[in-house]
Formats: sequence, C-alpha cells, structure tokens
Amino acid sequence: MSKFKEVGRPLARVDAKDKVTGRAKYCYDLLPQDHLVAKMVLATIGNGKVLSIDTSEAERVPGVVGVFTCFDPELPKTPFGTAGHPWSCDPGHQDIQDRWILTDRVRQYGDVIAAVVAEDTVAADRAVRAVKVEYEEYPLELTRHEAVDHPEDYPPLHEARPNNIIAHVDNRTEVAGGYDTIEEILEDPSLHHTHVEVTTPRQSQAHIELCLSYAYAEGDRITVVSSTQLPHICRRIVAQALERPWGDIRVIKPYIGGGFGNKQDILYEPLNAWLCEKVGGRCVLLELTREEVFAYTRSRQPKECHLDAAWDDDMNLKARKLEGWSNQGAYAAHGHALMANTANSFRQEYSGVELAHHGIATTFYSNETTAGAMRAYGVPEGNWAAEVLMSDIAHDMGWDGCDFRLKNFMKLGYRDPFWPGPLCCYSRGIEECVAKGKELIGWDEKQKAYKDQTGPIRHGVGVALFSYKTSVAGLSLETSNVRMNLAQDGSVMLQMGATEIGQGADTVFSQMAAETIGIPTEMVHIVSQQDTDVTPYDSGAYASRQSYVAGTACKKVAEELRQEILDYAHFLFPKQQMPYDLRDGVIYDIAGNAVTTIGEVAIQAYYHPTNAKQIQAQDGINVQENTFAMGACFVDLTVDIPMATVTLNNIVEIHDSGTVLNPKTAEQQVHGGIGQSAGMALSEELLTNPKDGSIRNNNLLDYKIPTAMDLPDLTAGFVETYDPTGPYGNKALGECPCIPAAPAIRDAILNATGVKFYDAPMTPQRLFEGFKKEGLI
Amino acid sequence: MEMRILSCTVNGKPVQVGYDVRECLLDTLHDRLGLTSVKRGCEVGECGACTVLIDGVATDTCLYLTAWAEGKTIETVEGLQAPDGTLDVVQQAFVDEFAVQCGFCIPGLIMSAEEMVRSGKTFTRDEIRKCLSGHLCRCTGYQNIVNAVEKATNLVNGMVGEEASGTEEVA
Amino acid sequence: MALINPAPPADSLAPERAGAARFTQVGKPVTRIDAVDKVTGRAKFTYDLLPTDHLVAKVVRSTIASGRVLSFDLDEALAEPGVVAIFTCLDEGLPTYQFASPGHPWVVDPEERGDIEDRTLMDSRVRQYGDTIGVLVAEDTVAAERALRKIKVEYEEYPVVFTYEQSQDPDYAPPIHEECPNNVQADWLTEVGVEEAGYSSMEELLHDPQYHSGSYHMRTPRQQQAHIELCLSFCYEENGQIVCVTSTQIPHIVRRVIGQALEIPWGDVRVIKPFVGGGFGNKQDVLYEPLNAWVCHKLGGRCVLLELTREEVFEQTRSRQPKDYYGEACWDDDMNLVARSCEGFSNSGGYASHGQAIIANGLGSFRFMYSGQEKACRTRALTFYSNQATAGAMRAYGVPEATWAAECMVSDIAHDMGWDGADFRAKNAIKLGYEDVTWPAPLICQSNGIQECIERGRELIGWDEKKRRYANETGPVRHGVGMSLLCYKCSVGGLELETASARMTLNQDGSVVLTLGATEIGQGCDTVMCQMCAEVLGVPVEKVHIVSTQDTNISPYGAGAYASRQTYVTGMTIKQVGAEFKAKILDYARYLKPYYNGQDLDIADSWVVDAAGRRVISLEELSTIAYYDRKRSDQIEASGTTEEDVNSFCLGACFVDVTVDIPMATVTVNQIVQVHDSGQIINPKTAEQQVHGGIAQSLGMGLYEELIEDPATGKTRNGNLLDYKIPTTMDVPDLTAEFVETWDPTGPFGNKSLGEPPCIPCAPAIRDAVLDATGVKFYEAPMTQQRLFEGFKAAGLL
Amino acid sequence: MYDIVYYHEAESVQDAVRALTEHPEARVIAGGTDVLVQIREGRFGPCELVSIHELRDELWGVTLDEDETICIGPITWFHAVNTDPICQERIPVLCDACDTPGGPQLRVSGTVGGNLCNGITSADTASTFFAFGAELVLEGPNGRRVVPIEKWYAGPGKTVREQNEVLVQIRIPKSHYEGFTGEYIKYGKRRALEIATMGCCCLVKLADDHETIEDVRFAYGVAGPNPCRSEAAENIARGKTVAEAAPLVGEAALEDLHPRDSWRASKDFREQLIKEMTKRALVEAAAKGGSTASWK
Repeated sequence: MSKFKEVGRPLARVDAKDKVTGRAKYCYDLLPQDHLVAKMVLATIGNGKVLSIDTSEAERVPGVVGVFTCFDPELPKTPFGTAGHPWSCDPGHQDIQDRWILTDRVRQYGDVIAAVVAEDTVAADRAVRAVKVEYEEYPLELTRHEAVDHPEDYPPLHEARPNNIIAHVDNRTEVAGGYDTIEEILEDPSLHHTHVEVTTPRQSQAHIELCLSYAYAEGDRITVVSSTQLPHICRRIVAQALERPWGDIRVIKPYIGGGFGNKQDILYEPLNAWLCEKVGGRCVLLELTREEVFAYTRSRQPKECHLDAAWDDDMNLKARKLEGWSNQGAYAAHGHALMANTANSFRQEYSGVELAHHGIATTFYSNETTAGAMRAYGVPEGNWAAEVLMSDIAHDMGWDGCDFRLKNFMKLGYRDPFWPGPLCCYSRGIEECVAKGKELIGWDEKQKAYKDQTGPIRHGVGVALFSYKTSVAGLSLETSNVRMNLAQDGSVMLQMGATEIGQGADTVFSQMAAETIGIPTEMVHIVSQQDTDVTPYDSGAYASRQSYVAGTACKKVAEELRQEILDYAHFLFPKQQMPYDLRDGVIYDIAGNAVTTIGEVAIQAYYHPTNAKQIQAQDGINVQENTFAMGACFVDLTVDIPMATVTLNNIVEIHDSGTVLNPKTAEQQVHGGIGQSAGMALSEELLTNPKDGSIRNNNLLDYKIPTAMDLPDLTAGFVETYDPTGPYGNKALGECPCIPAAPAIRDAILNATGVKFYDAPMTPQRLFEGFKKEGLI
Repeated sequence: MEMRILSCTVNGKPVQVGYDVRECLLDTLHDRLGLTSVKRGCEVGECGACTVLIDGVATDTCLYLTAWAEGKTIETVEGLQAPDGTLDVVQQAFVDEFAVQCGFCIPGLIMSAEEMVRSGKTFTRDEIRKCLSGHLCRCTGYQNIVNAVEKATNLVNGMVGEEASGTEEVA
Repeated sequence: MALINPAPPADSLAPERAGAARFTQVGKPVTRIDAVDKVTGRAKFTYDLLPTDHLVAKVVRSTIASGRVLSFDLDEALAEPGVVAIFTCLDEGLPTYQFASPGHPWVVDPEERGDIEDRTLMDSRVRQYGDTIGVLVAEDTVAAERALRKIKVEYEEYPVVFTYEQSQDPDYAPPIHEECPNNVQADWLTEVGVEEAGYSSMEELLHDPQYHSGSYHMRTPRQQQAHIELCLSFCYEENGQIVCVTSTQIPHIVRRVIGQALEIPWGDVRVIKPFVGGGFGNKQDVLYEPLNAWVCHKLGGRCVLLELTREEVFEQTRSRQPKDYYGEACWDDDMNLVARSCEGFSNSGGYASHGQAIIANGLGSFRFMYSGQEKACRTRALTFYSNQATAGAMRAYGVPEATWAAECMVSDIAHDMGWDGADFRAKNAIKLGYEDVTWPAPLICQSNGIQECIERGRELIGWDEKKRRYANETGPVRHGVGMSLLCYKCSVGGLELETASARMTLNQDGSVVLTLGATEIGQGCDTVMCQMCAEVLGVPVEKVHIVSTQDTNISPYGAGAYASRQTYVTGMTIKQVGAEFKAKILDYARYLKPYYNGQDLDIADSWVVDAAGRRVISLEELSTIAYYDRKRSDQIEASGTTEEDVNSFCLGACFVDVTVDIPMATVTVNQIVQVHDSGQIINPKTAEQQVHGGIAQSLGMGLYEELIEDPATGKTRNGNLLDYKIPTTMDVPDLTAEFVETWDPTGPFGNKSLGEPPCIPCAPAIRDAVLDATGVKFYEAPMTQQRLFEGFKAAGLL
Repeated sequence: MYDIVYYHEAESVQDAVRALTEHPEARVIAGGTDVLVQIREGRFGPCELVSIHELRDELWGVTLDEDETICIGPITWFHAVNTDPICQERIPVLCDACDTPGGPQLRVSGTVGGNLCNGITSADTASTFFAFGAELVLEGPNGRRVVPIEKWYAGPGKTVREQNEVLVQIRIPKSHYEGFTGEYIKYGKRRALEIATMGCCCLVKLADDHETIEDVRFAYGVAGPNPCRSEAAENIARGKTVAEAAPLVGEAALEDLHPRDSWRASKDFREQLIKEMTKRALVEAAAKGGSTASWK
C-alpha cells in the first residue's frame, strides 16, 4: 500500500544470501564433533503392555554407552502434554497431559519404550536390534468404531478417558427465518436437500529437514538445540517432562528446514534432554530417520465428516449440518483443537445467508499413530467438506460455481457466535479475489469450451474459496515480546521471539520495524536465532499469527524506540521546535528542517559524558481481536479416464490477506501452499497397516509429495484490503495457501468427468474406482 | 571398522582426509570437512538435499560410499562464490527470484542447476522441471526455483532456440 | 574479618554497614558458575567455535624496524598451492581511516579525544620490527607459512630509534609519525602543594637544608601479559553483517574499532566474545580484529581465521611500556615524607596504543599512596615513540611500575635512616578523606583500611620477630623480609566515561536471566555479578542464570573488562536495574493480589513477602502467571544504563620473606602475604584467586620477566615461553591472601576494585627484602641473576 | 554410517570373484542405490561388501560386436545408456526405459546391471530387457556362463546368479532388435522419484505397409512376481493390423498375467492398467514404425 514506505517492498529475503552460500546453519550443522548418538527402541505392537525388556545383549554391543528403558527408576513420573500452545495456569484450559518420556503401556506401533546411547549410529542401531522385549498384546483399536466401542475387558488407551473420547462438542446456532429447529429446515420439502460423507487423509508435513535435536549440559543446566517452530514452548515442556525448574533449560533454535506444524509439537526433545542427563551432561544427538519422521512424529488427523444441507432455488443455503470425527491416534497432542477448527471453518466460510447451522465434532483416541498440527490446522479438512458440498450443489443445480459460492460466503461484519473473544470479518475482498481469479484462469471461456466432452481424455476447470482466521486471539493467549537496540551507527538490532521457519518472518519483521522507526530496512539487523536465555518471549510460529500478533508487538516497540530516539534528539538539540519526526534516518523538526541523523543521536547517546545511555526498547503486547483472511483458487486440469490420471495444467490462487507486507515473500507462501494442497488432493496419504497399526508408506518414495514435474506453473495474486485490526492492515497468510487447491481440483474433475469424489486424496486407485462406478471405464 | 585416507579434490583444493570405511560421502563432507551445505533429508536418495557435483555430475552423496570418491573432483555450494565474494550466477538467480524459503533443499538444487548451466545447453521449463525432479522441496511449489534456474541458464546459455552463448561465465 | 569503623565521613555509613551484615548472597564463597564447564572441557573458547571449513590468514610482517616499503614481489608466493590471496600495504583502495586501538570508550568530541589515532590496517611506513605490511590468506597454515617466506620486499631503511635520546635527536632519524615531529606523545607536569608549603619552587623545597634528601633512578621492564590462550579471532559474514568471534576483553569496543578501521557502519559489525583464556590487558586493545574482518570481507564473507603464534603474541601484540623514573625526595627526622618528585619516561614503541594514559595513571598512584604527611609532590609523565615493539595496557595499568619507583625510594629511606619500614610506610600512607586536587571530578579516599592491612600483614609474616632474627646476618646465604604498599583507583570514573548496561529477564520458574556488557575473562566476573543480582532481587544465587557470551547484536552495551571497574561500575548498574526489575515484579504481585495495593512488598528467598515478612506469593507462581495471563501477559524484564563519576581507592600491603644466595646470585621467595582493603568482598574465594594470580605476576616482574629487544634491529630476542620466564609452580611459594573489609560508600555493595591491585606490590616488596637481607639496593626490575650478580659485585659482596 | 564389517574395492572382475569366494557372506555392490538402502534397513545386519564400482575398464559402457550384438557393461549408469549413441540408434526404447528410474541423481548412480541383479519385478529396465530377450553373461570361479533373461529370475527379488558370480555383460543380439520399434510405458503415482505401479514394454515389427504386425513382444513389470511376457497378447496381435489388434491385446494379456491385490493398487485396477497400457504401448510402438493407428 502506498501509505507505507518499507512495508510492501518486494525486498530480498534477509536470509537468502546465507542460504545460497551454504552459510546458514541448521541444527545438525552446529552439532559439536564430540557427541554421542541416541536411538529409540520402538514398540513393535500397536496396543498392549511391555512386560519386560532384556538389554543385556544390547549393552554388550561395542560402543554402547547406555540402554535406558521405561522401567528406569529415575524416569520422571509426571505426564506432560506436547502441543505447541501457550501454557495456561488454569488447569481447565491446559492441554491434555498424557505422555511420558518412555512408556511401558504401548498405545501405538512405535511407542518409545527404551532408548540407546552410543558412540556412533552403527553401534546404536545394532544395540536397538539387540534389545529383547516381552509384550502383553491387546486388540488393536484403529478405526472409529473399534475405538469408540472399546472392549471392556481391556484397559482403555488412557485411564482418564475410558471411552477413548478426547472431546465431543455440539454447537447449534440460533435458528432464523421462522423455523424452530435446524431439523425443520433440513427436512423442509420446499427446499432442496443433500447428504454426503467425506473423508480427508493422514497427510504428512514432509519437511525436508528431519526432526532432530541435541542436548548438552552447561553448568547444571541443560541446553537443547532443536529444529523447532517454538523454542520457548519447547523449553517449558522439556522442563515439565524432566520435572525441573523451567529456567534450568535453555533452548536454541537455529535455522530450520521446514516444520509445517510438525515442529509445532514437542517431539523427542524431552527424551533427548533426559538421556543427556543420564550420561552426565555429555552432548547427545537424537536425529530421527525419515521413516521415523513419517511414522512417529505427527501428521494431519484423518477425518470423516457427514454433511447435510438444504438450499432454495435462488442459490441460498438455508442450513448446513456437519458431524465430524477425528482419529487422533494414541496421544492427544493438539487434541480437539484441530477438529474444532475443522467444524468452525466449515461453519464460518459459508455463513453468509444460511438460517441455521449445526456442528457436531468428536475427537477420539485410537491405536493409530499420533496426529497433530499441520499447516492450516484442520481447516483444509473443513474446507474440503464445505467445498465438496458447494461443488455438488452447483453442479446438480446447473449453477455457476463462483456465483453460488459468492452469494453464500461470509459477510463483512460477521462475528462467530461461539468464539469467546471477538472473531469478526473486519475486511473482505472475496469478490475481487474471485473476479481476478476468473479472469486469470479464463473461467467463462473454459466453462464453455469444456462443455459436453466425450472420449478418454477430458478437461475441466474448478474453483474453491476459503476463509481463515488470523492467530488464535480471542480463544487463547496471544502475547509477543520484542526487543530493539540502537547501534552506534543508528542501525537497529531487532530481536523477535517470533521464529523464522522458512516462511520469511525475519524479512517482514525487519520491514515492519523499519517502517515504524523511520529508517530503511537495510538499517535493521534481525537476530534470526532464538535462544531462550536472551530472546524475548513469544510462543512461536503457528496459526499464521506472527505477522499479526508479533507484528503488533514489533510495531509497538518500534514506536517506543522511535520516541526514545526523538526524545534524545531533543535533549541534544533542544532549540528546534518539537515534535520531531524521523524519516529515512533523518530527524526533522516541526517545521520540516533536518535537525540531525539517527546515527548522530545514537553515537552521542552511547558516549555522552553526562547522559550516556544505550537507546533501546523492549515490550510486549496482548492481542484480543481476530479477523479473517480469505481467497479463491482456480484449477485447470486434464483427466485421462482409462489410465485414471489427472494432469494439472494451471493453478491460480488469489488471496485477501489485507496489506501484503512483502509481495515476493507472500507469493512464495502461496506457491508452497498450493503444492501441499495439490498433494493432499491427488497423492498424499499415510497408510496404516490394519494388522499392527504400523505405517506402510513411511518414506519419500511411497509417500508421494509432488515433484517439480507434478506441478504446473502457479499464479499467485493478491487483493489488498486494509484490515483495521492488523498492525499494518495485514491478515493471516502463512497457512491459507494450502487450503483451497484440493477442493478446486476436485471441482475441476467433476467439471471434466461429471464424477463426484468425496475422499481425498483422489489417487489413481480411487479415480479408477470412481470412473468404473460411473461406467466411464 | 578401520579408518582410511581419501585423496580427492574438494572445491578446487586437493584434500586428504581420514574416513571410516562405513561412511558415505555425505558424512565425510559434512562432519569431517565441515561442508555443512551438504544436507541429510532421507539417506536413501529420495530427497536430493545432499546433492553435490562429483566430476561435474550432480550426485546424491547419501548413497555414495566415501571410498568411491578417491581421486574424484567434488564441488559443493561452498566452492561456488568467486574469491572476491561475487555470487555464482545460479546463487544470484536463486536470491533474485526468491527461490529460497526454509533453504534446506537449496544447496542441492543449486548444484543440479550448476550442472545444467555448465552443460552449455538451453532448457524449456518442462526440461528444467525434469532436471530438478530428483529434488523434493516442500516450501516453494518449485515455481520460483524453476524461475531461478531458467534465468541462470538463459543468462549463460541463452534462451531455447537461441545460439548458446557459451559457458565462460561459470567456467 | 572485622568491619573497620573509619572516622567521618564514615558515620553517615553506619546504616549501610549494618546492611552489610544482612547480605545473603554477597559475601558468600559461591562456587564459580563456570567451574563445571571448565573442568569438563565444555567451556568453549574462540578456537573451539571455529567452523571446520575456514581459511587462514597470516600477517605479512616487516623485517626491519624502521623505514618504508618500496615494492613487493609476490609472484612466487602467489604461485604457492593453497594460497587464496595476498593483500599488501601498496594495494589501491585500502581503508585510509586512522584509528586508535586502545580499549577506551569512544569520545565523540574530537577535541576531547585522548587516544591517538595513528594506525591504519596496513602502512608502507614501517615503525617497528614485524610491522603489518600485508596480509596473506591460504587454505591452511602450511601453505600460508610457505608463501609468507616467498614474499620478497624491498625497503628504504631508516636508523632504528631505540632510546629516548635517539627519539629527541632530529638529525638521527625522521619522525616515526609525521603528525608527531618530536616523537613525544605527551609530556605532563603535575605539581601540588609547593606554594601552600610556602616555597617558591619544588627544587627549593627538595633541597631545603632542614631536611634529608635523596635522588634515585629506577627502571621497569617490558613485561608481557603472557596469557596462555593466544590472540586469535575469526570472521565470517552472516545476514549482511561481518561477524567477528574473538578472544577479547572488550567486544563492544572491538565492534566500534572494526567499523572505524573498515570505514563501514558500526552496526554492520557483530562481535562475539566466548570464554577468554586470559587477557591481562593485552586484550584490552583491539589487535588484529580489524585486519581479520577486512580480509573476510574482501573474500566475500568466507570464514577466515587469524591466529597469532606465541612468538607473534610476544612480539607483535602489546606489553608493559619500559619506563625510566628519576625520583627525588626529602624527609624529616620524624619519619615524615615532606616532598617527592618523580619524572617518568615511557617508551610506547611504534604506535601510541594506550600511550600516555598508562604512565600518567601510574604516577597518580605514586602521589596518592604516600600523601599521608607530604607537603608537596611533583610528577612528570612523558611518553615517546620509538621503533621498539608497541606497548599497551597490562594488569594495573602503569601502577606496578610507579609503585616500584615509589617503593624503591621509601625502602631506601627507611633503610638508610634505620627506621622500621612498616612504621615508616604506615605513617606516610594515604589517609581517609584524602582528595586529589588534580582530578577533574572528586577523587576522594572514601574508606581506608591501610593501617589494618599493614598490621595484619606484619602479624602474618612475623615481621618484628624476623626483623630481629635476620639482623646482622653474615655469610653467603642471608635472609630478609620486605614489604610494599599499594594504592589503586576503582575505575576511571571521573576521568573518562564510566557507563554500564544490564538486562534482567524473569523466567517462568522465577529464575532470572542476567545479560551484561561486562565480560568474564577468567577473573570470576560472571559469578560475582550473579551474586550481586541475587542480592538485589532477594533470590538465591542459583536462581540467577547469566549469559556469559557477549554478542554485540544482543548484549547490552558495556565497555568491557579493564581498570578493575566491573564489580564497581556494573555492580551499580545491577543495583539500579535490579531495583527497577524488582519494582515491576512487586507491581505484578499487587495486580495478582489487589489486597496489597498501596502496601510495601519485598522479595525474600524467591517469595514476595509483605512488610511483616509474611509470604504473599512465590516468585515461581507469579512469573508463570505473568507469562500466560490472558488479561495481562507480561514477560517481566528490566534493562538500563547507569553512569558513574565517583571513585575511590583500594589499598593493600604485601610482605615477603626471602633467602638470598649471594655467590650464586639467586633469590628464593619463602613466603608472601598480601592483605587487601577492597571494601566489601563479594566472594571471598574468587577474591582470593585474584590475589594469588596477581602476586605471581608481580613476582615475575620482580625477578624474571622482561622482553629484550636488539637495539640495532629492534627484533625481540626472547619472544617465547622458554626464554621469557614466567614463574612455574616451583618458583612461587605458598601464598597467603587476606582482606580487611571496609565499607566504601561509593561502591554498590561497599565494594572497591580488586582485579588488578594484586599484581602491584610484590615486586617492590621482594626488592625491599633483598635490601633487608644484603644491604644492596636494586633499582632495575626484574632483579635477574645477572643484575643481582652485578649488584653484589659492585657492593663488594663478591 | 552403514553397518559394513568387510569392504573390498575390487581391482578386476577376477579379483572380485576371488574376494566373493573367500567371503561367502559378501555381496557385490556396484551403484549402491539398492544395496546401501538395504544395508541401512538392517536387512543384512553387519554386512560384507565387494565393490565393483570402480571397474570401469571392464564393466562400463556400450559396444557393438562384429555381429552387431549390442554389449552393455553392467555398471553403466542408466543415464549413460540413455545417452549412448549405439542404444539411441538401435534400441531407443531401452533409452526411454533408462530415463524413468528415480530422478536424475539416481540415474547417475544406479546401474543397468544392478537393475537386473536386484531381481525386482518393478525394475524399470527389466521388462524392456525381457522384451529384447537379453542374454546375461556371468563370471564366476569356474569361468563364464550365459543366461537368457527368460531363465534369469528365480522368484521375487531372486535370480540365478550365485553369490560369487559377477554379471559382466548384457548382450542383445541383432536379430532381437533389428526392425523392431518399441514403447515403454511406466505407470506411477507421480511423474518422478517413482517406482512403477505397472510397467509395459512393447516391441513391434511391422510389414512394409507399416500397419500389419509381423512380430510383436509384450513384456511387463509388476504384473507378477517377476518381469514376464504375454504370449497370448503377442499371438492375438501377430498378423493383424495395429488398428485391429489394439482393442484385443489388452484382454488377451490378462490371460497370461495375474496381478494381485496390494495396498499399492488393487487387482482390478492393475488389470485395467494392463489392458490400457498394452493397447497404448502397441499403438505408440507401431507409430514409431510408421503406423497411423490411434488408441483412442
């Protein structure tokens, strides 16, 4: 936006040069040469109990330093939660604490029952294989039905929840339009009705850097260097798991090679720190293999949603009902928060004209591998449900998918009825997004061109919209702290608690600080690495919150620093007329005359004989309001029916994220998100082996993330509204891009073939079955 | 397992380094020579993050025993910058085209692109995608990476259809 | 260790002193917080952090002491495999900014700047043997060394200026720095009390026939800091900044000087200081960091290591300036010193570095220390350039040299008059309330335990008994006891800018992270800072976690470790920031417990307590809520800068017992007792450490340590740890360190300085003991066997 | 690090055979793209290796015998075969097959010999070699023997190669390729870094009318435990024009091929692929021989 000077600049990423020269240091690059390696001993059953562990042979393996089991007397007894959420002092609002560093109660295949520390990986692997374990096995409870009708004669997964239900929430909105109940609307014969059932897969974040950490003692404290999205939360949970004062733990976060929510969970850092303790503080590396990352870290919860809808002839949705189940797996991790997001986003997106809404959401434990947060946190699933519904209705009624969606989309001023704090639609550019997208994809021409196709090869276009809230403000704590120091040359050392995880946070924070202080971004030096000893507190990278929440903190502290600078300038040059102004590093008086430069002020302040001070500012904020980002995705594709393959020809995605802080880094986010959503649509799904609950395709060959050949050229566009609640009019962007492509692809396949698919991903196998069922094969 | 001595050329300089015969080149380059740009992402040749040039050919080092590197010429991104610090044409293109996000897959991708640039050939976008298809990236959707490689190859070797302008720039 | 009750202005201190008794953290013999890391090898020093993939830089050095570089022949060197680049002083486009290297706070006003800016990165004008005329970068040290040897240089040579006399002879050689035609950096005369004493001139007073008088010529050596870690740094570029990891005492100053020397914005430079393996003042100078940073930048930010060899550290870093002192004194029959004069000539070598500041500082102490009865005192401080190696700061900054001078005189007088050296010194020592009139800001003796120090030392060494026993010894082997006093300021407060910053952050468990600009260089700074912080906050010291590494991107600004200033100056910062921090915590407590609004609250043992000491809420609970409260989430943090212009004196006395083997010309030190008045002792064990180490350094200066240069070539002759003799375990006897704890009103916790004073008095005390044993007077330190032999021979004992 | 307890870098094939004989547990390693992955999985436990990676003089490259038999060195990279002029001129379909495994980096480590020795049905070049009726030359302690590819496989992941034998040459006689044009179709779930869900190679020799099928071979990967041919499909196609044969060959192939259900793909889906790919492979192969038939 023109009103800004630094914000909105397509500035090169501050970390780009370090990353192309190989200088950027990631966790493993900082590992001291003299270290031990830890490997985990993982349960080879899906449900049961460890009766005994024989480590004698393992301990004899040359190079083994120690083998530690779930029966270790020193093992901390306190259960801990792993979700990357801010701590709550109110026990009622704390995440479920249902994990231990090592466990003898096996709740999933690959539960960690022991660990080996050795001189090198070969010795460690040998020792792991030499550990002998005796189990008592219980029947597997993998599916919803197995888990929920849990057999009485076996212990539940967690004593605290005998029926394996983590949470069950039933939300009914008030009913408008003269009806008494939503059921009346859903059964009103004067309306059209449908019932569909959709599923979404266990998608894996599949970041390219593995999950790893290493821990060593400094003095009596433990330092953990970890590839995490949230160092401060990591510190808290490691301390809780080890039953130590939180200050005894120091967490350092270097550059990280992608997280996408998997590293918004505390994975094996507590185990790593504990093993470090057990070997007297020597440096211990715990690096997972790719197989372990796939199978034993986190993934999107597999979800099943049953949908009902009623609508009239004038394109108005009257009521919708969603009943959804989320298979969380063995441990709660983020628990019901994800399914809640699924149901909420389903409700919010098309709340425009409907008279009533009913959402029933359940999250249950099972013996499947533990799921957790993944980019967009449940919303891609809710959006899949919402868009499948819209897609079917538009197709069956012969309506234009765009018109129908726009008519029913969330309205400006919408306030979510169930959100504790204000969660409102404060700005809304959806019409512009759709218009721009239609033009870029050639919507109308293609709708015509692709009509009445026959033959094995057919083409289609599809659309999907989305809405996404910004941060978790209003529901849980949103706080962020920032520190700025003025260097002698007037440049600013910027320390954010918020983390760079590849999304470009460091770059846009530098721009924000520069914008508000009144200097060029080149004069801001951001400290990229977080170190809980020196970094201001912030809960970290998730919920697309940082540019919104930490951005607000950054703006506030920048204002304070700016004031400090101007005050000192006035102390140095009292004669000119106040108030002073700071632009491009130059200080002007009220008449607009240059008084001095920020560099002069800074150096005087450092060394002033009678009033020396290092000008700095540090402060924090609490954000209470919340707003919606939104957008539309358009897809053009080709379907080869006999070969059951889909070829993506073109994808266009337009976002309203309010002010765009840096058009180039914003574009990066959109490209990457589309790739992940396309993967969810066509190929990505972790498969559980029903025999033992293990993961079948736990490697990058069998788990299919798109390669450069699987994606077409991508077009990202923006409609810049100005959101009153964003520090610079900005709204969420980080996660949004991975929401709408999947349903848009589904819509395009329907457009091309007339076949409706309800289960993601639409793999060749599923396409084949669908086409066969419809008689196309 | 016993230690052996590897003699080869790394980033233009002759190197002799002791290694454990069980090591792959990824271990030796990263852990013994401190070339931290060589990244581990899967250990089985699927992600491409550990790609370096061996005798000019982009190769996964996780599936390459160090023993085989005897006498070979190896290049990593650490060796690409000119002595005066000027970024190599590919590195610069990756910066300018915003191809970098989390950056973990980038060194490997740059080395594959390096091989393309040095081939003196011109490439269509589809050809570029195929040449890069041994690298997985989870951040970028490949869009800007393809743009960057296209820019670098065009700059040095000319656009598709044009007469290649030779490879002096990167020679 | 009883508290001393000084006379007024002491009364005003009574309540404070009572406070001393209440200290719960300060004064405790807390184990050093870095001890475990240092015994497990986990503590990381600069070289331990060096990335494996790096280049090495070597300095191309002149092989003459004075002249001009005419040309280089680099062909052979460049042909050497593994050589990356060679830059020389004849290159085009070198930075031309002339910078000063000493670790002093910057002075913005050019008029006020004391440090002489006489250096550039490289200069074709050679001013000392080994002067930097280029820098070479290679893949490894062997390639670098080979190539170095193959560089051919053509010079125009000038005569080597070695002595003061040569420096003053305009026909002998061209000036060493054009800007300084007479080679004299500064020449200050300070005279006090002559008129008040009713004399027209100092000469008149000194030669007043009613008094005894004498004149003396003393010399002190070029002592080297000889820290065990070499001088090294490495640089690389990151995030658009040049990062310099270096073994330094003064990270923030290094950042500034690099910025100046490279003519780039200071913010483009990031300096990181890990654990340091000793500095003792050598690393209070910016040595080769600017050159290191510059080559790194020239090579596009690739990591470049610049590590000096031990020989280079000896010859090409810094050392104590060799000094000549010409003293005169007069005294009466009643043990009163009436007047003293001392003219000091300091040879700073090819560059000024700390220059005049050092000898001026020393001669200040010369005046303070025996001001007790004295009517008048005159000092002249002169520092000149020569073609010797550049000298700089070393522990106690000129005071050991001046004390050597003062004590030689006092020692001779007592001996010649047959007075007891202890009584004589006690009578003339500085008095409480002494105010130095030459100081720009008030410099007052605010607390004074010198008499108690002397008494205690006398007692411990068995002074009176031994004096009797050793009297009238004859024969080849004789014994003696000797002593010396010391007097040292607590910082440069009042003279230069004294500022320090601190940051405190509350963790969720109620522990505190303390981040300082003040640096740990082995002296135990981190430990006592934690104690002071814990004291102010009312938490056990275990609850304070200090960030030991300084990183100029993150650490608050602080000038660094020198002038024994940190516990005194930074201590005050901790006190003030701590008070602000505590207030924020208590304010949050009132938010959580509104009942206490308007009531006094305090913190004791990690609990917020009310006026009656009843527990209100634990710090742990409070801080956890503070982080996560939905309405008022707040990471409680305080930071700030304080400025000091007060100052005070710490005092002390050293006693030694020696055996002298005259025919063999050897001195065996049997026992050393040193008693310090450093005000309140923050940590008795770390304080003791400081005294032990200082004694050994002073003993070295007294008997062994001296860098020797060839007058013809200016080349150092003994630049290695074999030929330069620092004491071994067998050269140092058991040491006794004790403290007389006064309360100094200017110190944050009644404390005064302690870091440097221990290395002042031992050398002259040994000299005094040798005189006591043999009756022979030595004036030149160190008293090597050669000098002892010559002395005994001249005295007819051989 | 890999759990290797014995490692020998062979200096010659003989040296390799000797080392293998002396170490009966030892395995041959060439490109490493299969063996190292298996070692990492702990499949062999502590492992003994004899490397032929450096035997370029003996085992690398493509040559033409005087009788125009194409001789391929087993340690030749996929990429090297793909770009070899002899192959490009005479058996371009093998080049296409060599262009499909993994990604570019794998194709400059993986070798065609390894692709046969691993005995895997999904090996991308196996079906093409099968269609060409390649002859595999083994060298062991008792000298050399030649195994026709039809006799090479011995069950999933198994071949008739003895532990101490080394594959030293892959031969394709002139009569096996002369006059044939071919098409290899790899069916995967994505376009790179993929193992075949189904692979099909068709070689066809057309009469002068460029439409009548004189001879044809259909070979498949993943259609059974080992690569295999479908004679039924070949028989039904022979003598017909491409247009006539195209609709029939798919069904016919199913008479010989019996794919199973697995989590990767169901039986009926695989059958669909066999039908469709057989048809398309025939049409595309014939098109290169001048046929104008279409599969649509």
